[in-house]
Amino acid sequence: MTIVQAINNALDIKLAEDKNIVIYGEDTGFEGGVFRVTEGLQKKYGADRVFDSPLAESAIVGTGLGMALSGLRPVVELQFDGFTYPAFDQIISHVSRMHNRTRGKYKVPMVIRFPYGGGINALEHHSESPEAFYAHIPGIKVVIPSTPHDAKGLMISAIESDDPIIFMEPKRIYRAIKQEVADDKFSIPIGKAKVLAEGTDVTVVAFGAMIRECQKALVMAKEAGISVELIDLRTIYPIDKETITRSVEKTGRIVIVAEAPTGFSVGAELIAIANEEAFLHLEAPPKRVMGFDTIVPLARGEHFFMQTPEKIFYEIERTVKF
Amino acid sequence: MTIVQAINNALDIKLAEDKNIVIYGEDTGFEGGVFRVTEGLQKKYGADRVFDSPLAESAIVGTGLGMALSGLRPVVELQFDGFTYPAFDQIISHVSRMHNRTRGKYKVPMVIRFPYGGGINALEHHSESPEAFYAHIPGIKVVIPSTPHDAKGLMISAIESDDPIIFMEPKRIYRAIKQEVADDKFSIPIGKAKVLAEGTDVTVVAFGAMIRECQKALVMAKEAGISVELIDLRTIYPIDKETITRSVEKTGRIVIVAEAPTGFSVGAELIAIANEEAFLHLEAPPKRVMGFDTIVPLARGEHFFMQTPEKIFYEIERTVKF
Amino acid sequence: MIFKDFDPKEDKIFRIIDNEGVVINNELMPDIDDETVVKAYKAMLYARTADEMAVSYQRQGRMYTYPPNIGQEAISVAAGMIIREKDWLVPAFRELGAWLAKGVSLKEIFLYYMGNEEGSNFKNANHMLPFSVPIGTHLLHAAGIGYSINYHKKDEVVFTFTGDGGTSEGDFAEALNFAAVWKAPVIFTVQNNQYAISVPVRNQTKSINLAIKSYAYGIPGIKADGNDFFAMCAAYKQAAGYAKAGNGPVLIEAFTYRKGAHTTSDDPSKYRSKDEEIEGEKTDPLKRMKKFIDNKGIWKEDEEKLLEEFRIEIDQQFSEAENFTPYRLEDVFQYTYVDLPDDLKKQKSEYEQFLKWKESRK
Amino acid sequence: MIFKDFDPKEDKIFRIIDNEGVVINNELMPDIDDETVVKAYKAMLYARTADEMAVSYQRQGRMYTYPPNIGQEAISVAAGMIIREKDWLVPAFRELGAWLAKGVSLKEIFLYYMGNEEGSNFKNANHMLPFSVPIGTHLLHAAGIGYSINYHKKDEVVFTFTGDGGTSEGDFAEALNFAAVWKAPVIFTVQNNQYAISVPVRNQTKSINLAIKSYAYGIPGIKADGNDFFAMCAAYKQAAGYAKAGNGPVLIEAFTYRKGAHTTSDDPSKYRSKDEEIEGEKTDPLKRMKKFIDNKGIWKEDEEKLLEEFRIEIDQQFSEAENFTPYRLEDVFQYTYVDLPDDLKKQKSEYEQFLKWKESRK
Ligand SMILES: Cc1ncc(C[n+]2csc(CCOP(=O)(O)OP(=O)(O)O)c2C)c(N)n1
Ligand SMILES: Cc1ncc(C[n+]2csc(CCOP(=O)(O)OP(=O)(O)O)c2C)c(N)n1
Ligand SMILES: [Mg+2]
Ligand SMILES: [Mg+2]
Repeated sequence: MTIVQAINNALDIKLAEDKNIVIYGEDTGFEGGVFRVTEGLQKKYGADRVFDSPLAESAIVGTGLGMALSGLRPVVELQFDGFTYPAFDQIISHVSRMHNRTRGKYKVPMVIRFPYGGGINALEHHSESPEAFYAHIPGIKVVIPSTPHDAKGLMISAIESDDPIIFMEPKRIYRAIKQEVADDKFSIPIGKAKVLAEGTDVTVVAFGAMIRECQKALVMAKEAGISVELIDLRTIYPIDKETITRSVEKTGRIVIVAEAPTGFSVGAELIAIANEEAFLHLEAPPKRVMGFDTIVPLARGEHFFMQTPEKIFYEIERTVKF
Repeated sequence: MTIVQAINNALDIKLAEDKNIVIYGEDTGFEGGVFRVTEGLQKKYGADRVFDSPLAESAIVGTGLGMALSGLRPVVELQFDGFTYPAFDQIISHVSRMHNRTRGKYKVPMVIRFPYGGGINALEHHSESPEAFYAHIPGIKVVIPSTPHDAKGLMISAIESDDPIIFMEPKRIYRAIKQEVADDKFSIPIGKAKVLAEGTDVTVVAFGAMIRECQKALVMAKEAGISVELIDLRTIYPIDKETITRSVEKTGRIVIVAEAPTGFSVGAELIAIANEEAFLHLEAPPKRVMGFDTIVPLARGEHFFMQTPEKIFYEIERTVKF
Repeated sequence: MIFKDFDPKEDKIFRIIDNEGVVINNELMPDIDDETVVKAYKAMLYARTADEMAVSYQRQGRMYTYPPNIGQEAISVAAGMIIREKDWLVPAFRELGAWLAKGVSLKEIFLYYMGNEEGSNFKNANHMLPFSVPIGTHLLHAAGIGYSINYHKKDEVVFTFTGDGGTSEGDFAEALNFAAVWKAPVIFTVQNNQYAISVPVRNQTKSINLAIKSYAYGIPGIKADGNDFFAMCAAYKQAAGYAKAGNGPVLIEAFTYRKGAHTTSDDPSKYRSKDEEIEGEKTDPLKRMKKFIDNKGIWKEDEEKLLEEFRIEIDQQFSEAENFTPYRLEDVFQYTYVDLPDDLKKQKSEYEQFLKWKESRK
Repeated sequence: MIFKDFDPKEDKIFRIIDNEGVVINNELMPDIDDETVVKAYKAMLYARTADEMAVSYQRQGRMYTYPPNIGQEAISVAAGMIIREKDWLVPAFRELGAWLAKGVSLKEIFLYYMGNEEGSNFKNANHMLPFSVPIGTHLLHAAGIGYSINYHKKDEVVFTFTGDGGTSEGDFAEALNFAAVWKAPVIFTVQNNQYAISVPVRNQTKSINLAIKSYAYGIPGIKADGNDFFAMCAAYKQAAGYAKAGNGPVLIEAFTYRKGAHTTSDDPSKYRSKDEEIEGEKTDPLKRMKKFIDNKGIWKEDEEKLLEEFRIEIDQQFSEAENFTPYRLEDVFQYTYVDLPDDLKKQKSEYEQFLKWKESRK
């Protein structure tokens, strides 16, 4: 399965299981979404469960919240990372707070899913990595898978969560990775990172499409005699401090790889965590291998902005040699 | 002057000087704003220059951008921190990008100002510190004064900037601090922090209303024999790495005090900077003295969430004793 | 249908009684028995008394900023008469009469305005959301709930409210549009009290009235006299019937006047004239209703005595709110998530350590 | 005024020529000389040719995703005839004819769709903003520019565009409202091509048409046949006159049909029928215009030859775009700020170090 198929499969399983799940968004119903993640689901479950909404992101999220408060479990789609911002107010002012505001009277079992990240030669606003914005909002959880297997397991958990989930899908690898994924229902816990490769010299933390780039960099590192521990964050918030701390205690070094601009980012948070939790173990300055603090360039300039295996290796090596 | 008066004075000076400056927002014109920051300006400069807008934040910012592209220099007011989010899309998708998108053909000389922060026993959405969201957006600058003097000088700079500025006003101390402020025009550069107190044991970085709390904590620290260097950040982005680095090199310790939730915050960025720029000088884990990663509690619970001199001192002491 | 007869395009206003309490539109007078009329009047009186006391509590520093409903009581009391237990109420923050009808206690309301989230738990109010502070945003929640109702084929209606200022927010437009497309059973009321804080409605929009905004969404709209309890009742009855029959949403502009300040932090004398306020006084919904009742002679009780009873009861509720369990540290954390992250548990225990340290220094 | 005669409430459509190019409304036929008519037809032909070639370049992998205008040419060519150098154009992304009229070169357009920001500098287009990708958002910029125009008492008008889908966004409502309140000289055109990607307009809104959304803002609205060049010209002429006279904004629904795919990434056969497409073909604006011209016999040139000239010229522009200076590292940084922070300078120089290292490894 690809990531697209794995998410489709997770949605399919949950739709079959729970009549209260509805799915909607722009082009999400009849056509199955511009990336075809929801393809076939309207036909299978009907247009009252899987449907197209009018073109308005604030409304997609805001009405989804209303549904979640009245017995449904909506899984709404926003078409691209750069078009999640009109819904920002609904997410921060209401989705994340209704449980707290009502002192637990209402829960918000809702998933907001969208493709994110660069590398597909897209137009402006189609290549953004807004995870830091969402991770800074108390009351929501932010999940990012990096493989078809994880995409399925995490999506099942996201739908079953009684807390609202932002589910960001690495569009660059939507179809790039094929993997055997179990047909049955299984879930992967939210809030737990995964150690993808054990190593002793340096900890590399990444997520989403950057995992694949890191894995390539690991090959280069191995050739250079560097032993890298690679951690897939899987959940941006709540961040798995334990796994990170354990690894940094072992390696003494941390390199964070992500697509977003560097400043005020998930990278900054990971450095803070490494300091707060494993200060005495740090042997070299933590390093953020992330985008410039510029606007994501259009396709022709994107290669400068994106993290490549070579660049990741370069920074790993510098960190280890420090 | 109070901060309210100082900003009013800065606006007054610039309105008199430059016919292309216009000011508007909800209740900003006739009434002079709910905090009276623009009081008297409509009377003095006319209702085409200082006016009330309909109630729509996306429109306030979006139309402001249109004005900035066509010869005006708008200074728009958003009524409260928690009501800036409907304008988030306009800020991140357009205000911050028009200069880049048109390869310099258009500039965006525009100020978006709003009161922020807690401690005034307000309703929900009236006590937030969203600086990390705005600082993570490439293409804008984020400024926060902590005194009447700074408010005036920074506002003058903000209005004169050809880059769009987010100007956050610490509402808790809007009228709490009175200061002699020069009547004439003067400006304070954006992007430069200010060392408010020199010290050798630990660097405390703060901004806005937290400066006053830190100053009180410094008195306690002095009594305890701790020498604190206090830095007022003044600008959140571009952050003054040099001043911070120089200080941390000297003290080996950094404590960051701010009102926002801890995770993925300006505090995280400052820790990252301390690591990236002064790693070998760090003698204790950097510490964030910031809000919980919870929704800001309503007035009755806010004292738990807010940073007090005592709490700041407590963390300073722990950091120094590490 | 009155929505047809009072086409917003002609800018007519739907009214049943005049300022003297005289029925001027007998034909459309809703069928309400005398007892119910008196009950409604009492509800309006109760709401006004509560508001006046709230303002005074606030002045005494015993409560924080409070937005009174004074002058607008007929609207939400009428809504409260029509709304059923199973119907949904998605409020803004100026519909006291409807909240009370739904089962919210004044104690809760006071507690909320004392700065405690417990005040928006609304223990005895079924199907009601908390107050919504960000203008217009909650209208989308109402539309979503409407979708749920249709989906589950339930016999429920959503009542939701915003102000005249709220019609300028994008979310207002999106909510009406989604509700219309979904044929969601939602009654949108715009309480046009002619001001958004200091900004008069003429600076808010150039549409001839606010009801006509319904045209943009292909739904019925009506401009009704919001200070006329009977007109509001009739409008709500028809709207609820229309929605229940599966026809979708309607928009009701309830034309009224905010007699008091925007909130206790506001001073309307800065932006409106005494003359205007005196003019506004004439349409006071309580006075009109009282005149109607007096004209009909259907109520013999001593109003002063009743008010005294109200005051005692309201004060009792206020006391209960004042004596509510103090806010605890765990109240900050407990409800941020259903499944609380370890991180937050740690932040809490670290804070407890700080409190211990603090205690130890005394 | 045609806006009065064609009240959107009656859902009439303003049309001058029928599908056979026959004038059916002589009275309202705008006064356009034959030469101009031919010029307009050529502009439409040019736009279509450019679109067809763009689609084919994209298929060859020489350009990225591209949104063609095919079927909608009459609208933006008509706008382009009325818009003056000093007027403002605030585009969405499907108004090729108007961009070209404003002075944008195909080279720039191609460059943009090759993924280079230099393509939206529009060196020779005065008073024009870049394409706006986030739907509806730019309408607010148009309203703000309208304010500037009034403020500076300039004789300028703003032309801005969105699609049928765009009318659902909150920013659409806010923009029309602000423009109306400010009496800003803005002509809002909704190109109703009946689809927002795969979503038909009937799922977008329940209003009887899109022009009627003007009611919500108290401004004139008209539904015009967007495939009728003459109707669009007449509508723009009146709208521009109205705006220039200080009356404020108008809303024009240009009813059309998106003959092609949404973009080159889209496959409309997934969501619409062949029959529908054949039906759509009948209203093709170029065919109608050509029939009009043929009926009148005002053009003798060889169309095939003209097309060949167009193709050569377009290909030339495409080549220029393809051979544009390669994207440099400094292009990423240079325009993020007017006053570039040191931090960004450092990020750039660190990247240069990386490039050196990379080079050294070869
Ligand atoms: C999104 C948002 N922006 C601004 C505010 C601040 N504010 C609170 S009430 C108000 C005016 C509301 O006016 P209206 O909708 O007419 O309701 P009314 O207060 O008159 O009942 C404003 C601007 C807010 N609460 N939410
Ligand atoms: C805010 C936003 N949401 C979603 C999209 C993705 N998107 C691009 S075009 C489009 C449909 C637009 O439809 P319409 O407004 O009718 O214009 P058309 O493409 O038909 O010209 C969508 C949903 C976007 N560009 N911006
Ligand atoms: Mg109002
Ligand atoms: Mg369309």
